Amino acid sequence: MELDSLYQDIILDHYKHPQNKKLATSYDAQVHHINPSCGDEITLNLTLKDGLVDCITWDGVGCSISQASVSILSDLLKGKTISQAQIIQDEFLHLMQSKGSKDGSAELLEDAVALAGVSKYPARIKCALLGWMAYKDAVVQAQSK
Amino acid sequence: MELDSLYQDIILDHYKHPQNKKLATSYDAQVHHINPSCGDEITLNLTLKDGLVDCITWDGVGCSISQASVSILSDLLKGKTISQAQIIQDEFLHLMQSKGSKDGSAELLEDAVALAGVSKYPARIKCALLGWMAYKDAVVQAQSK
Amino acid sequence: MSLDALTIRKDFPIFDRTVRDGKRLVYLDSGATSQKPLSVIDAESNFYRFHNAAVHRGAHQLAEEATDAFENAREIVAKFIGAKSDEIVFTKSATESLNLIAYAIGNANPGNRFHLTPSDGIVVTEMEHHANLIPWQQLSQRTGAKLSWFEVTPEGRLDLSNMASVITENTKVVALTHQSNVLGTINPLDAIVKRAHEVGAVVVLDACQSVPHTSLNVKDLGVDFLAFSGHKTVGPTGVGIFWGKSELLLELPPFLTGGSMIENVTMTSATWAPAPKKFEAGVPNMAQAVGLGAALKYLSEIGMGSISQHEKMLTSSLLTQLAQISEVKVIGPKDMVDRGATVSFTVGEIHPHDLGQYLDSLGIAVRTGHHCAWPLTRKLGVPATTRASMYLYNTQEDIDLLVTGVKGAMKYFGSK
Amino acid sequence: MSLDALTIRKDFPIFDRTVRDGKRLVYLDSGATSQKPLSVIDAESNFYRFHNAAVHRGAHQLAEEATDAFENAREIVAKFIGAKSDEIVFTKSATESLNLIAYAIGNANPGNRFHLTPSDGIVVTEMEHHANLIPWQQLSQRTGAKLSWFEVTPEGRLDLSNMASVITENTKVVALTHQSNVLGTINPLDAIVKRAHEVGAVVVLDACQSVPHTSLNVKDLGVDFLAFSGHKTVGPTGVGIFWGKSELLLELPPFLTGGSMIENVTMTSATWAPAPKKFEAGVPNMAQAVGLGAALKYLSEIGMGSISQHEKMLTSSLLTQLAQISEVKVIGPKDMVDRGATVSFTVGEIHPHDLGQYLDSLGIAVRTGHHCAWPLTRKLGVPATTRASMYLYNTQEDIDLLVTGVKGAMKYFGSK
Ligand SMILES: Cc1ncc(COP(=O)(O)O)c(C=O)c1O
Ligand SMILES: Cc1ncc(COP(=O)(O)O)c(C=O)c1O
Repeated sequence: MELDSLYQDIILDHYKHPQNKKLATSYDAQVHHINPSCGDEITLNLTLKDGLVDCITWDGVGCSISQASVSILSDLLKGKTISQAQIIQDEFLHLMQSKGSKDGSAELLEDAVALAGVSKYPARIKCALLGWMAYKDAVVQAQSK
Repeated sequence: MELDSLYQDIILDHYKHPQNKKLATSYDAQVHHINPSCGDEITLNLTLKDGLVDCITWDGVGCSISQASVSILSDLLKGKTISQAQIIQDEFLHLMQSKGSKDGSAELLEDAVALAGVSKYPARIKCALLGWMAYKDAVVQAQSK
Repeated sequence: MSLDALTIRKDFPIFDRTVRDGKRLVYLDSGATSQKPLSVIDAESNFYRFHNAAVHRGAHQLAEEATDAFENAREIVAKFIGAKSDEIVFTKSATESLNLIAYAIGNANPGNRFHLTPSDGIVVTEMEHHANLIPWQQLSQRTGAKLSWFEVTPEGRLDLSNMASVITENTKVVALTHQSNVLGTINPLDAIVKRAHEVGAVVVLDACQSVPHTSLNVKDLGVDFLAFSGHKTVGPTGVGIFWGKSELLLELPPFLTGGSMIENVTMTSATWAPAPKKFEAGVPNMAQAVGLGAALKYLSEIGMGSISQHEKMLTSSLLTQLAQISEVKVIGPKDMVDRGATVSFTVGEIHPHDLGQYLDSLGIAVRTGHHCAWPLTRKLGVPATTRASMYLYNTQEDIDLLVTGVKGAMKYFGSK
Repeated sequence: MSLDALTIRKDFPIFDRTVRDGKRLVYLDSGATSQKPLSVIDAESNFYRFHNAAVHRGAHQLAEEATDAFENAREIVAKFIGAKSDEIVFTKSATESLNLIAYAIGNANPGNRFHLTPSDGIVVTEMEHHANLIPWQQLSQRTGAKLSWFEVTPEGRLDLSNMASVITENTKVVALTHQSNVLGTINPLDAIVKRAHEVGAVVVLDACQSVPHTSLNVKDLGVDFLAFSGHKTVGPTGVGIFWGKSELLLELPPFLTGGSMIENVTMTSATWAPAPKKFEAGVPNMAQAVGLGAALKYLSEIGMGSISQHEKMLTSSLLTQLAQISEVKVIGPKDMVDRGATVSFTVGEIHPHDLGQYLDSLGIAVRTGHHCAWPLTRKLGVPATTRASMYLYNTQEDIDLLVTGVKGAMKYFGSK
């Protein structure tokens, strides 16, 4: 079923068992992002340490894609250097814009390649990107502190 | 030529030799009407006396239809009682709205029947009515003095 | 009186296509926009093919014909809602119509009956579409007039228990929706109109979700202004209607300014033509107005009564079937009293987006999200819902397929 | 490079019909509105037939396709005028676009760079269409900002001799037309843009009469905002374009408010989506936007260079022939320097309305009157003129027939 390319097991797994979904009480930056076309919301707390992503925690409501995507992100980027994280972000963005023509680098994206199918559903790309945009904002804020 | 039904000789005659086209210095009411879609303008001075239309004078710029129509009106209504004038007005309005289906009462309208052809040209009806609307306004103003 | 949706579908070319690899299109998103019958598509095309010219502006034959077609459409619209022709203003959408009213009121100078000050009040409801909420928020901010609102009960009805304290002596405008685009609730107007008029306020009705579905007459409704969109009423996109009572249009200042709406213009000042021209600046959306005329003619020929009745039948079936699925929660009226053919619901823990995507894979088009009525969905504790909205071309089979689809989704997301 | 108008006419279905008892349609009123090629009519129809759904709102296939078609049209428009996609806003008309800018500026609060006070100034010109004059008069009245203007010389050119005293240190907005819809005059922008930017003012260009006729790039023009209408550029009615520089759209407040233009909404407040959505409230004129995309594609394929050149040839011929009739007075530039394919004139004592009617009886469509630029025609001492405006589908024969018609009218009204 075509739909299975969108709803891969990994995604539904993250959706049902979200990682790091509990806002840390201390953080360098807290951002709140909304997807205005559907109402999905994410709050993301970020802590940096010595040029590394030390901790990403979040809370939110939304569809499986938006929630799984931020869950995956919170696992994936933790412990990476900020510039490594940037490279991963760029790769993810490219994947989302690929209209189903790319698989994405499994080396870079790990679990996030499971989101490749989203790129075939234009209306859902924003869902997948919600957490990533929040993270992007948070880094800028945390760094400018 | 179809166009001749619009531009009858009487109309072009009145256009070239307008009647009462010189504003009287005293009047009961003065009105200024504009056709905003083309810029035609008419100023009309009206004097009533003992329930009669005593004097209609006017000045203006505009197409042959608008100018001839007010010229004919100024001749036609002079000396009529206000209520006779009202009947003539109504007949003229009906004629204009007839889409070419009526000839108009020659007894009532006299020279103004020459304007019958206008009713076939919807964009020109307003031209023909400009002076008549001005007169209508002027009567109301003059009577309420 | 009864309507054969299968025959009606033949009038709508879009149903000749399939979606998602050959699936029949089950279109249950008419609340967002309706599909168009061939007669509407042709009316728009034929305007361009045969009569295209700027209305009211030329003395040539095409301009005469275009003007005729345009003004004829105005008469059709007037007749459709029981109004006078020169009370009908063509806008681009209901959104523009509602903004028009709010901005025009904001343009009123002291002395004009519409002039607002900080001691005045504007009343809306908690179930408004953003298009009938934000323009009033903005007007409130511009003028200082206080914005207040009727709340919505957990059942999805307006709470009118505090009518007298919401609509006060200071209220100048009461703006509300005729039928909720989320819940399907049809609001009772009589008491609101009565109270509003008692205190000298005007009533603005957002009729986007009622005009397409029911026979309605502005005189009977008693409201002062009304707005609806062409594209939801089997008409073209890019056209909406603003209606107002003649005597109010006389005093209401214009909104958009420019060509054709003037009486006289100098470099420093301008005066206005009478309505409707006063509110129609520029070369209008002529082909779309003509298309809307064809749309309302199409609906009239089928009969608004038959359409309502058909929709009731479908809604009742959907509500009954959904009630049998324990995971499904209908948001809004669960019975058929004062409700239209719009049904919002949630299904267990399945997010509406995911449900909508699943249904889409079966060829079923619904809408998911807050439906541009975010304060309402938040108030009811459901940031997002799935909405099925029915129209004359929907069949019993469409409803059955939706219900089967919902059950399928429960399996799909539950088993994984 | 040269264009065969006879072949091009075959793309426009309206030329298959005749007017006034079998006469060939000689359409010289494209300045009011242009005719539409079949590809535009079909693009609009096909949107309804195959892809109709509310853009940006649904997760179903039709909504995806509709969004694609709509956003693709935005890209075509952007490319056509050398802009970025998200700088392109779909409106219903140039009139709406210009009102949008004026109202949005009026919505700016203190602190916003667009905020106007009575010590600020707005500059227009004497040759503006009402659509680019009255919105500024109104903004001036609402904010107290002073309205001033460049005058027009008897030759129909802008008098820029007093540039520094018209555009002053206090000027915040300079709004002018690229090409006069009455005179055909093309205004020199460089000096005006330079001076405006020197004093920190933004330049608003009414490009209604230039975009359809010439290749143009917003970056080269250097202006800040631009407006044009779809229906004058072989596109559908009911669609216009508002373009603004990204960094300015960021700060410009919204105009119409409602669905799809928001970021977050509560009962008392709302925040805005980024441009272009911020300026596109409600379900947009989707089919018309798609039609406009098809229109610009059609023009691009023919080549704007060829179109300009063809129009120059016709205009030059018309001016030459009219110069030979002593009773004819051309209003505006009599030579080919900086002028477009719009020629206004008077013929002896014959009133333009009568002339237009006579020409119409021959199948020739021109426009007569003040052309929605009443202050201009008054200034030039001609309350009304007859205007012929040419486009890609006009032929040398059209011009010759017009000239013959003018001579015929002189006989008709002279002899009578
Ligand atoms: C120069 C100019 N500006 C503005 C407009 C207004 O355009 P629209 O009526 O399409 O809104 C026109 C045409 O009518 C025009 O020629
Ligand atoms: C109740 C209601 N009001 C207003 C609107 C706005 O209509 P449009 O988007 O056509 O302007 C809609 C639909 O989107 C609606 O459902």
